[in-house]
Amino acid sequence: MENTNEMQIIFDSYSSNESFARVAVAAFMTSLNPTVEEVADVKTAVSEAVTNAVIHGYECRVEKIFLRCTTCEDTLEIEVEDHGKGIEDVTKAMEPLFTTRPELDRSGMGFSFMTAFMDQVEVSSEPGKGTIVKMKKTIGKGRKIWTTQSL
Amino acid sequence: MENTNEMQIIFDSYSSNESFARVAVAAFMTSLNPTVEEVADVKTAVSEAVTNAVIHGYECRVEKIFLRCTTCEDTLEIEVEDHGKGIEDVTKAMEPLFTTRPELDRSGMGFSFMTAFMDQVEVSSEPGKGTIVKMKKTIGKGRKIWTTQSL
Amino acid sequence: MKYQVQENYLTIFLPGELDHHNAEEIRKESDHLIEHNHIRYVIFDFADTKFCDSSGIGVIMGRYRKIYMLGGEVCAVHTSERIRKILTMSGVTKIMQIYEEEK
Amino acid sequence: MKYQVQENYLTIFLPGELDHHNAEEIRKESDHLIEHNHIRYVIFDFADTKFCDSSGIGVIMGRYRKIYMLGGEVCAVHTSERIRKILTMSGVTKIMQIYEEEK
Ligand SMILES: Nc1ncnc2c1ncn2[C@@H]1O[C@H](COP(=O)(O)OP(=O)(O)O)[C@@H](O)[C@H]1O
Ligand SMILES: Nc1ncnc2c1ncn2[C@@H]1O[C@H](COP(=O)(O)OP(=O)(O)O)[C@@H](O)[C@H]1O
Repeated sequence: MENTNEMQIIFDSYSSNESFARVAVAAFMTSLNPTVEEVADVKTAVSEAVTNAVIHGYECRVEKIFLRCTTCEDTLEIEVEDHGKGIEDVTKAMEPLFTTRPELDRSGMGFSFMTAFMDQVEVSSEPGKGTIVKMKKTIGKGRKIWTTQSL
Repeated sequence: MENTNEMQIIFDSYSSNESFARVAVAAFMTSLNPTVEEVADVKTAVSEAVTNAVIHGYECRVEKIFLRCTTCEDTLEIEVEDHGKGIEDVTKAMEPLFTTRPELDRSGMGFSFMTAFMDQVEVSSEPGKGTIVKMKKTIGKGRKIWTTQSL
Repeated sequence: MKYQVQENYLTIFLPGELDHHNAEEIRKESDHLIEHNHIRYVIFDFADTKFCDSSGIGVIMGRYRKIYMLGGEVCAVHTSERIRKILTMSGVTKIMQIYEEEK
Repeated sequence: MKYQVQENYLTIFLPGELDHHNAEEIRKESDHLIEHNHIRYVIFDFADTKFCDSSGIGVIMGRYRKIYMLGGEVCAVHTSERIRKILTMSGVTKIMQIYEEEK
């Protein structure tokens, strides 16, 4: 069996591509045999990161979003990158309910959802340069514990 | 509304990524409002081209496959590229039932299916360099004729 | 999108995928309906909704703020387990009642 | 993959996606079953199959060649309209009977 599997997608920052991005990642991770719940978690996290690139990174201009995915053993790694506005204060940005665009009805819960649904989230950003969100999740953890206990 | 929308995917030539590739293209084309039949046609064509890159281009070694998609107005353009073995005689390769790998139970119908399910298929290949398959399909043709007739 | 206005109640039948792309449309259309129909109560119907992210939470919070100023209320119906998880995590359950059917 | 052997009949319950990836597995497993069970008739059951490309056609043609040499036959059941279209386009309907249920 293969150990690592990689893909990267470069796509236009149209809001209609948000669903494309999360479906693509969901399709890519099927070889890890995820549960329905795990797929839903990953789709939500991808949707948050890509939506942020569209709204905050590029402020709805059409530019390129870079999505990289790797599976290695039972771990899925996802990177979402934009070359947009960047974030001044990442710690503040990651606080629940913090948003710079309340007038667009943003809830400020994007980073909180990423953190809740993935095992690990790392954000690197430089104002004027862009943002990279790295996320990791181990797939099938629940199943393994169950197997061990049932022995 | 946006006029053109572009994406490109680079992925490992594992056979498990064949389904990833066709689901990704299907998700990308949803903004064209395709019928179930049109989505099935495109998925089949993408599957053929990607499978050929895996089996014939890279002879099952793990290398990179390049998939580019553009939608412009109601037309979907797809390019599948590998940097593998290449094809000596493209005209012969495109004949129905022609295959160089009968021992792998290849049917020789891959190019025939691409041609049947897409409006246009163009193959450029150089032995030792690789192969590019370009395919086009206008989405919603049936619907438009129907609308016109019903007026 | 599908909406229903009955007296001062607005029901928003949310789409299958409640993300930023669809949220924009719901925002505009529902605010128009709220303003022109003396709406006081907004019901979010999740019956068809399979996917919801924080943009969906934004839609609810935005409508809540509007309706609250008018002295009204918002609520959610037909929520799946997944949707309830998302609503609870985001804290909107503190400002919005979730009605579950009896089985 | 699921298979059923009854006397000299082998039924192959094809997967949801009959592409090259799954075809490889079916090829190996079914040939093993054919050789060890004196199989003369192979039934391809498409009940669950939503997707099929030319790799699926290759699986059918390969089993046909094997079974034909042994004096047997292959056939297909539970085919959707889409699957029948693909089988017809590829020409395998010339060597294989498709059984449709009466409605
Ligand atoms: N890709 C990005 N580029 C620039 N700024 C970002 C990006 N992602 C997030 N931000 C900033 O972080 C804030 C918080 O993000 P998030 O938690 O997703 O909430 P929301 O998207 O609802 O505002 C945003 O309001 C924005 O200011
Ligand atoms: N990407 C490719 N690289 C090298 N050779 C190819 C490629 N695609 C097709 N071919 C050649 O063209 C032939 C016909 O292809 P096709 O019609 O898809 O049938 P099949 O895949 O069943 O052999 C193949 O057998 C192979 O020799």
